[in-house]
Amino acid sequence: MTRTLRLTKKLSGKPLAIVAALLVLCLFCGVSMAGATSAPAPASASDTLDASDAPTGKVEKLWKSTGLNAFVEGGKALFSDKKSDDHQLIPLGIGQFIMIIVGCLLIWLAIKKGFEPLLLIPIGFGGILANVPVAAIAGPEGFLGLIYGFGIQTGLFPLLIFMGVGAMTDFGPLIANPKTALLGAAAQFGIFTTLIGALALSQFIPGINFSLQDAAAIGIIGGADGPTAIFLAGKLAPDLLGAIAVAAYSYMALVPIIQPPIMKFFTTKEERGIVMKQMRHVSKVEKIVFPLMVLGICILLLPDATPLIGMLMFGNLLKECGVVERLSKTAANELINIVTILLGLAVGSKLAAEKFLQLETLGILILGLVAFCIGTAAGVLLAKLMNRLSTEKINPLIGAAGVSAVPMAARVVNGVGVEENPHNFLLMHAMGPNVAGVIGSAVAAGVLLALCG
Amino acid sequence: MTRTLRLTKKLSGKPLAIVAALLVLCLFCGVSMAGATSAPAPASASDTLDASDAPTGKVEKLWKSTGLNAFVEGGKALFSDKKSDDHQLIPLGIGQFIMIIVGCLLIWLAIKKGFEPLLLIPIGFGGILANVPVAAIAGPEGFLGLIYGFGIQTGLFPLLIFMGVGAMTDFGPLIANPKTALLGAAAQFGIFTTLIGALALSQFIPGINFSLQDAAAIGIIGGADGPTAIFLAGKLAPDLLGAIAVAAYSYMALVPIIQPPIMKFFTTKEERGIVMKQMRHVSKVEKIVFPLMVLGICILLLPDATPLIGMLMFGNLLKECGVVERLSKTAANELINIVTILLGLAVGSKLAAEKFLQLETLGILILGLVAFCIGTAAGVLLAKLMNRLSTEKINPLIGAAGVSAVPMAARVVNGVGVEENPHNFLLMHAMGPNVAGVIGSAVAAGVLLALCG
Amino acid sequence: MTRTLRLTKKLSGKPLAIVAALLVLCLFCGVSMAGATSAPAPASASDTLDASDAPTGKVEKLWKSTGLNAFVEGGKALFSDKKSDDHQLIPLGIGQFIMIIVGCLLIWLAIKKGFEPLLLIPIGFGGILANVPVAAIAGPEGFLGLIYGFGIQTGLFPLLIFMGVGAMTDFGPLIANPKTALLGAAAQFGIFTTLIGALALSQFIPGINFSLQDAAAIGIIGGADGPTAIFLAGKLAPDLLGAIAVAAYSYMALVPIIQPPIMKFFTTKEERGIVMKQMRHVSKVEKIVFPLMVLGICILLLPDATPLIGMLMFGNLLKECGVVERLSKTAANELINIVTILLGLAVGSKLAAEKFLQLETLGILILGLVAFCIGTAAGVLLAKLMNRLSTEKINPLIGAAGVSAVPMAARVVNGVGVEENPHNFLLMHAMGPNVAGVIGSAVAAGVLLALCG
Amino acid sequence: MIVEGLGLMFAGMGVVFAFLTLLVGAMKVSAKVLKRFADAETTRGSLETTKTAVLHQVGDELTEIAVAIAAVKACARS
Amino acid sequence: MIVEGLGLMFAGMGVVFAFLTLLVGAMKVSAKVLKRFADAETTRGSLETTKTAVLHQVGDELTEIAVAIAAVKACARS
Amino acid sequence: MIVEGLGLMFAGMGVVFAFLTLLVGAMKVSAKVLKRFADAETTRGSLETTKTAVLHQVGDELTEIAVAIAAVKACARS
Ligand code: NA
Ligand code: NA
Ligand code: NA
Repeated sequence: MTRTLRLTKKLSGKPLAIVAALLVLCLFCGVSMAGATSAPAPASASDTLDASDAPTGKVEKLWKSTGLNAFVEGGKALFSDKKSDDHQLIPLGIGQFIMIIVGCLLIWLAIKKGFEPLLLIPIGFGGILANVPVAAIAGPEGFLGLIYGFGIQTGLFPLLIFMGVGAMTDFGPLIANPKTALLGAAAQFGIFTTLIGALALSQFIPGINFSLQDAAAIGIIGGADGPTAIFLAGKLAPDLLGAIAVAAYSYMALVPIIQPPIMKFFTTKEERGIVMKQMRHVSKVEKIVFPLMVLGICILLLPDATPLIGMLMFGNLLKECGVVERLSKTAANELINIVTILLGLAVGSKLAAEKFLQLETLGILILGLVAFCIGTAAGVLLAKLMNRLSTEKINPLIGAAGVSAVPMAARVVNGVGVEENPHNFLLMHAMGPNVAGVIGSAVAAGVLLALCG
Repeated sequence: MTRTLRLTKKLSGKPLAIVAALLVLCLFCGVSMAGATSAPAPASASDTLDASDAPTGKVEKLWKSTGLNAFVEGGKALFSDKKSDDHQLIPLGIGQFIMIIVGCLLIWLAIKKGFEPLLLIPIGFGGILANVPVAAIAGPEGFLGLIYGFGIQTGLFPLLIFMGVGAMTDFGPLIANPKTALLGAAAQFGIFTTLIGALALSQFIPGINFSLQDAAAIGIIGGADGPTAIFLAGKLAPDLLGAIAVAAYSYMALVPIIQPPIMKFFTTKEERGIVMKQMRHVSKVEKIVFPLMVLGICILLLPDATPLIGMLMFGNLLKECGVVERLSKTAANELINIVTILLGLAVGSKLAAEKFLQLETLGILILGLVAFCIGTAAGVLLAKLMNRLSTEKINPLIGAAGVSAVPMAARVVNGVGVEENPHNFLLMHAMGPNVAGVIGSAVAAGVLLALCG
Repeated sequence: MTRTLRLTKKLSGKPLAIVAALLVLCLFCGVSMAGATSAPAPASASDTLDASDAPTGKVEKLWKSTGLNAFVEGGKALFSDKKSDDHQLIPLGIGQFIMIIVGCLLIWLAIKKGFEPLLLIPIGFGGILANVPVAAIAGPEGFLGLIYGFGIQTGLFPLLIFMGVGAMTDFGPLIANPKTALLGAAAQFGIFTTLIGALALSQFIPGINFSLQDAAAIGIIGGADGPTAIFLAGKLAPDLLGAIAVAAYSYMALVPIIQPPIMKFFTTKEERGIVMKQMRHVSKVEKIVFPLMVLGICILLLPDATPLIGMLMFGNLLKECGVVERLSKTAANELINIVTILLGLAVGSKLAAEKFLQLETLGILILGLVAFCIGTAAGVLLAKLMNRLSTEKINPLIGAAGVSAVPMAARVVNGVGVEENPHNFLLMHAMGPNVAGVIGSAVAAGVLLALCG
Repeated sequence: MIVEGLGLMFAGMGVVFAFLTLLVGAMKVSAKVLKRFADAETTRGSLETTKTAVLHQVGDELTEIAVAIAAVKACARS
Repeated sequence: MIVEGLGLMFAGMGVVFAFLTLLVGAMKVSAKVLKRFADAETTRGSLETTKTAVLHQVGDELTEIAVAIAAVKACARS
Repeated sequence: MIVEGLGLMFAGMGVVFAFLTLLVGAMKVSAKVLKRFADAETTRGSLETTKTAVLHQVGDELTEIAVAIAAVKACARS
């Protein structure tokens, strides 16, 4: 008591100090009170305040409910009991602290570096919330856990996002130049090589144990399509969902850095300079028939892909039919925004330390990068092959846009093309393989669901 | 192998052909691979790839997962086993194929003919998705099934739509001319005659077996109010929901074709030419009190109708009170749009072949048409009766607007009126019975819920 | 029959009378029909129409399903069986009638007096719906009950509202003048005195029995923050939720009446006239770092408050980061509007008579008022104390804004300040304690959750 | 079951007519009761009319702009 | 398990290529079938072009306003 | 139970003050640390001010239209 008074005098004139003193006083009184009441504590309160028997009851309970304590306990565990550490790389407290830093890093990348902020800010923030000690926000009773169960476990959120993407996508460039669809197919090669890579890692590196389902979910990162990756990972490998989503969106954001060197390595200067002829006009009725056609092929060939392809095409039909503008605008704006916020937070809930801080996450990150590179190369190489066999040349750079990552990949293609020839605008030509890549990765997801699901 | 090579050579210069060859090669290799690996298949994969024992394992599994196979199997069934056909008009594969065509037809009607596109496009698309073989999208685990369970089984979606309708409806014309409310009551006669018609069909035609609940749900088509029909059918006859919703919205779209002949048949040239005096101004406070008044009567007389009437009046109160514009705008725009998309898809999930391709559906379509006709006639006839007994004449055409179908029916009345006398604008006068019809059919739904539910 | 005919004749010329006659006729025929059919009633219908054995079957069933009957039965009960009345102040029928009046009163206050209409209109309407007899709309199967279970029991709706509030709040004035945060802390004193008051009432007044959880939930009314109050009450005292929410929003609306006398009582004329120097400019990066900083402190000190504080800060980060405008706009507009509608209705469902018409509600209302007054006084007094100890004077009026009630309390401060000195605009200075009060009450809610939850 | 349906029809139409007849009565009563509110509103309403008039004036101003441009053009030509 | 992965790869790439090759074919067929619709649309399209032209004219009118103001100013100065 | 409530009050107010006091400290520290960012921003901010100025100019132009119309009217009258 004396000490707090002296403190007050000494720092007089600074309100902050007074308040600090008040604070200490409050806590001190709280302790005394709790101690005083501990003896005649009524029965009805005993279950809610079970620690109030000890003199320092309430304060102790409060301290135990702080995050500081949780982190410190976690830190202590690091040095003391090594034997319970077998199935866990690092103790929980420290792990959660690291994951909070990771969440902040994602947010920083999103804001400062422009890494897919629409997704990475919610995912990063969700990751921080999921790693708050004590609160268990990402647990099955926590609100992030509830949103996850409602929206991602059921597959609903990725499907609604896909509907919105459909309502924003113009398939005109693809319809105008159908054969570019094949480039969107070739770029899915990255998915399957990564799948094999994951199985190989699993076989040769002791700490990594991916099942076939896990490998399939990891491979889909190479599809460069966020909702598809989240949908498939939610079905095949929920535990890896956080790492897969983060990898997918991070690499999608890194497309301008990852792709150009590969594109340049596989093409000659002449090839990069090829000028493509202007596209034909696509009629409204073709655009309306297109989504139904894709859906029809999907039903015939691969019903397991219909949820994804179907919702994409439903969104696109709403947009192109021209008679339900209020629905297509809502699907492409308010609805997709709401779902994006909730989806991002829910995905972030899978960044809980005990799931994320594993050697396997490192494997996923490396494999995802490889998938992107192979997909890019495959697209470019098929474009070169097609040029060999056809008289009507296409610029092989547009093959790189087949990895999806709409519209970033197409923009990168345009940028590399303009670098070579300032008057060669490839953007619209690259949109063809780009949107075909979205269909292609959804089809690949369907195959993986059908064969591994 | 040789064959694919020859094919490649022959079609050289056409990239499509090369790709086709690659494709065959891929599939062939896939078969070989799967065959090669079948013997040493690890245990962990055996459950996911159970068909991999046979040499053609993966390809066979893939083929079995295609929709083509499902349709073909269904087709085969048509000619082979007739005896399992007892409880099903046509085999599933063919039925699903037919229903996909029906879905496309609905979409075509919506886009090309303008049949209530806001609902029929989602319903049609949902119908296609629900009939995709293998995927079971409309099953209890499928996403359409989940949306159905969440939004329609609980009655939530129709109620939210009704709230939005309330927030878009102006009851002013009804308040200005109260007695037109009776026309909205008379037009509900169609509901109950149809109910009896359904029971009669059930009794006299062998293939049709409607319970009292089914008959009540079918009757509500005559209410010409989509959300009310979906709400009641979801409670009383979920299996018939698809057919009832499609019938309700189709006939609402057909109002301009169905109603005019009936209106003309029951009225003389003089009656159609009656000019109604201009409406009085309705004060803001009357408009605010109105929804509470309707709710009050509903509580006193028919609590079972309060969910429907209550939400309609809640939306209207939000609109009229003038102090919560942001809520009323959201209810009338974003919220109703989002719910319309989801409701449409979920209703479409009830267009699954095994439920829809029944003789009963045909009965529902015919009865729905009869209900519309009788409702129209009843409205017109009550208007004529009221003219007999009152000195202040009303144009009997506006009785036809009592079937709801807001605002289509009122527009049709206006059209027929203008045809007779180019200076006689009945639109606002017809809005009175029109919005009263919405209340009337919700009340009728409440009675049916109370007595048959 | 004769009587109705005579009636018809007498009132001929008035269509209303004819319709009334028709109506009586209809009902009479309905009775006769039901009587006639009662003997050969088919088995399949007997379960749905169990009352149809008696001659007056259908009409009796209909009468029993009216609200009029329910109210009357409730009224009868008032005078007859007093002994079943032990655990209930007034019989259900009358209670529901009273609660419907209360609901109308809330709507009237919202529309006419401008009492937080965005919340009180949905709450009032939900209250009316919850008290509709027979329909059980607020029951676990009713649609209000479902919305409640989905959104409030889980805490989801208040958290989403908090996110929207974060996306609308500018913490700039607080960052520019950090020490005003302490005023937002002081004002939470009302919460804890009210908590003690509730416990005292519980001990000394026989009809009132608040548990510690109940008392904590009541105390939070003093936080003057709607979503926080609903969140905490939903966790600690769901039965009191209705009364607590109504009290919180009512007193928030009454801030301009409650606060000024207290503010004037505790300050001198000179103090009220203190002019504060203009605020410094707050950089964008400070505003971005702020939400993460608050979240960090929350994690360290009080993880139990992270759902609330976390979502508030998530919304704010979306707003301030500047790269996800479409998400922040959706969070602050469409999403918060949709959730407000549903939250209001669901909160209203807790205005069911059997829960609300208790002596305890009166206690809650009185305690809430006391909480507001004490919070206001505490804020003003701490401001005066800070002036004693610091050379840089602050206007003690801004302490009153610490109770939250954003932005009403800050506006009231500005009004009282301008009254004293017409050139002294305190609005921006009062926003600092005002937004700090939001954080403060969320922290207090976290403490109560941690120690009583 | 058909006869039962007839019973439902009479009961149903009875309630529907009862409901809407009550509503007609309620609307007539409320119209009379609320008349003075309406009168009070009219006074305010006239203010709003003034506002609308102002808006119309703004619309007119756009026309005026067109007129002005035409005039200036005419000037320029002359 | 890796060999199994190779099987998945061939099957998967096969289906992806099959799907998109079919789509290419379907698009080519539909382009031919729907050509007359497209022609019909073009006629309507020209109408829309007219509309756009009208819009441009409106844009021009705004320019005209600026011109008018400049002229008036010039007048006022002179 | 009331005494228990007092305990809750002291603990609660303690945490609330601790929280917001820590926040005050953190805000002060961050204000100092982030000052150079703020300075960098100011430079960019001046650019934005220019933009706003341009916007104001647009607003002025609307006023100018009104002026122009008045002038034309005056012309017409004279
Ligand atoms: Na892709
Ligand atoms: Na109707
Ligand atoms: Na507060």
